[in-house]
Amino acid sequence: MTATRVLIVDDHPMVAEGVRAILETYDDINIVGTLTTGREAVQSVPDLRPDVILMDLNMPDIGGLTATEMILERAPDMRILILSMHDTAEYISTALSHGALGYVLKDVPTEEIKTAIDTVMRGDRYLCTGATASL
Amino acid sequence: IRDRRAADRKQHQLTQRIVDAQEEERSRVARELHDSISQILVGIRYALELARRQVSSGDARAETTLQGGVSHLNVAIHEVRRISRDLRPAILDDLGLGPALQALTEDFSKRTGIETQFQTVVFHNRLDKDARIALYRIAQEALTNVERHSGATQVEIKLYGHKHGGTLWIRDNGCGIRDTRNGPGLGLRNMQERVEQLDGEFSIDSSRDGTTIEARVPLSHMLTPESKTGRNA
Amino acid sequence: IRDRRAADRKQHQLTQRIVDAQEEERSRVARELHDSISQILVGIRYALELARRQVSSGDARAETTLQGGVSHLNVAIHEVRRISRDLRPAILDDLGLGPALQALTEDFSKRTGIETQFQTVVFHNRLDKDARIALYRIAQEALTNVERHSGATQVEIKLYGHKHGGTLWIRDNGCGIRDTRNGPGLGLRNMQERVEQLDGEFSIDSSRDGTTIEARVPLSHMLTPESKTGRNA
Ligand SMILES: Nc1ncnc2c1ncn2[C@@H]1O[C@H](COP(=O)(O)OP(=O)(O)OP(=O)(O)O)[C@@H](O)[C@H]1O
Ligand SMILES: Nc1ncnc2c1ncn2[C@@H]1O[C@H](COP(=O)(O)OP(=O)(O)OP(=O)(O)O)[C@@H](O)[C@H]1O
Ligand SMILES: [K+]
Ligand SMILES: [Mg+2]
Ligand SMILES: [Mg+2]
Ligand SMILES: [Mg+2]
Repeated sequence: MTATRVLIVDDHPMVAEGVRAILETYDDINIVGTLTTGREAVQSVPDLRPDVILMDLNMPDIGGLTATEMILERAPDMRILILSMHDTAEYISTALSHGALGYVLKDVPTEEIKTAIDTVMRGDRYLCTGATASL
Repeated sequence: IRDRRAADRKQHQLTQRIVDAQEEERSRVARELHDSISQILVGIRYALELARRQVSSGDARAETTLQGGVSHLNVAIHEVRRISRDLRPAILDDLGLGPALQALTEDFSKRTGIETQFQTVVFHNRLDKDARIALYRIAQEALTNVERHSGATQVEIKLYGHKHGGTLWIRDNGCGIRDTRNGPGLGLRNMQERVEQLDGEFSIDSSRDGTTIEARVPLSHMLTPESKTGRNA
Repeated sequence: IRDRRAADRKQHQLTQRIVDAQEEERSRVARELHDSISQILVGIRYALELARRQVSSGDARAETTLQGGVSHLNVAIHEVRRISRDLRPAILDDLGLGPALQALTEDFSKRTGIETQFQTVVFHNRLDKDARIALYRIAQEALTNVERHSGATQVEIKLYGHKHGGTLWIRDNGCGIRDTRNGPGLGLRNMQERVEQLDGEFSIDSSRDGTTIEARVPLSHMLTPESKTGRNA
């Protein structure tokens, strides 16, 4: 079995570093990069060839929603998993309407982030616990 | 009637500026909390979970991971304190205006490099809460102006009581107030308004040798010795 | 002249109340950060230091200590998020007034048990930032009044655009505004003031069957389609 190629996009270095360090402990995950802006993400996708992108929402240049749309225009099958602090249902439905395949909160146990990656890798939608109920 | 309308409009504008400033502040603090503090805390959380995984698999790097978590936690604690203190320093309510101005002076001096002296004499009667807050905000606004506009190298702050009440006096050796033709900003207007609300008097004295502002609060805003709670002015 | 003085005094009092409310809010947020968040974080730091010692001495309880640290961290993250959202919900800037009111409505309904409906139609032109904030604050104040004074069991909120601008409409089925003889509170006054600042119109219609407030914002506060940034009204 080949490892899932994961790209992390988050403007906050501690979050990006933290997720990277955790996910690297899994044998079936290969972190192909950590980026801090939406624009870099859009540009780097062809080179980094991730299977899954973990995407932050609030970033200084283009936010996660716009970045998601732009990436999907070029790579319509890309699996984008939003990783966000916002637990309001409106954010989740907006993210899905922009084409994200999943939505996971930053402050869930990190096992759940792994589960979310595995789920979208199978082609299924992943919504964090709690979010599913409010939709 | 025209006068009346002009006065109304001015008051209206003042209210608008106060409300705008409040929304500005709310937005800034909310963003600091959300974009900075929350993210640091999430980062620490990831570090703790990593450490836990490392401990359970006997990975010796757990200690280093924890060390990193502790130093990020120190950053978060420091930042939360700063945000809290900027909003309303606990020292003002806990110890009174004198100690609060002393702390403000030291911070200001350290941050800007402008040599700043604070002097006070212990009041016989201490200031009530409204006066304490008002004079503290006036000192904050005045120091902000000194930093932004004056080019001063020295500032003196005095707080003292007398038979008519209490006085806060702030002098800088900067360039003086040259131009308020496009109307004074919110800062000076706020200071004036704060003092008027206390039925006090506010004055500005400015020349090429610097600027002095003085805020005087009447006896009606001094607590009598009986109502002392062991705190100082 | 006496009228004039009375009007001045009233305006003066209003300004004072706005400033007081602002100081109140600052003080509350500062205290929450200082007394609650800071203390939790300091507690977590002790836990991390303990865990580090346990790891280095091979004490198996390190994992439990870390687990405790994680759950306290969750509390802190949750609280910081609440404080930030109460000051200024990010959703208002990120997604616009419609989603922000939807979230506000859901929270209110859940917290108070008052059945609350929100309806909106997508605007052709979206509201500018000032109008968005003003209408959001009006909705907050109105819901606070419903909770505190109306005894209502149902609330309806509507937000819609039309050829003259945009309208926020809030109706409750409570007891109606019975008595504002000791002057209106700051709430209704604030709503009125906010709308006037936008050159809009504000109206209250109250009877024993309930209260309806309506805030209308003119076209000058709607952004043209060209200036859309992909966000909604
Ligand atoms: N200590 C000072 N030294 C020199 N100039 C000053 C000083 N204080 C104020 N001024 C001048 O007076 C003007 C008005 O000050 P004020 O504090 O009212 O407004 P501001 O600082 O420009 O804006 P705001 O305080 O609303 O952010 C300033 O723009 C500056 O030109
Ligand atoms: N929806 C409502 N239903 C019934 N009575 C209301 C309602 N809204 C306001 N009132 C009445 O109008 C008065 C004034 O409201 P307002 O919001 O201005 O002040 P407040 O709520 O009393 O105080 P504040 O808003 O300053 O905390 C209230 O005290 C209450 O008696
Ligand atoms: K790996
Ligand atoms: Mg971010
Ligand atoms: Mg100023
Ligand atoms: Mg009210």
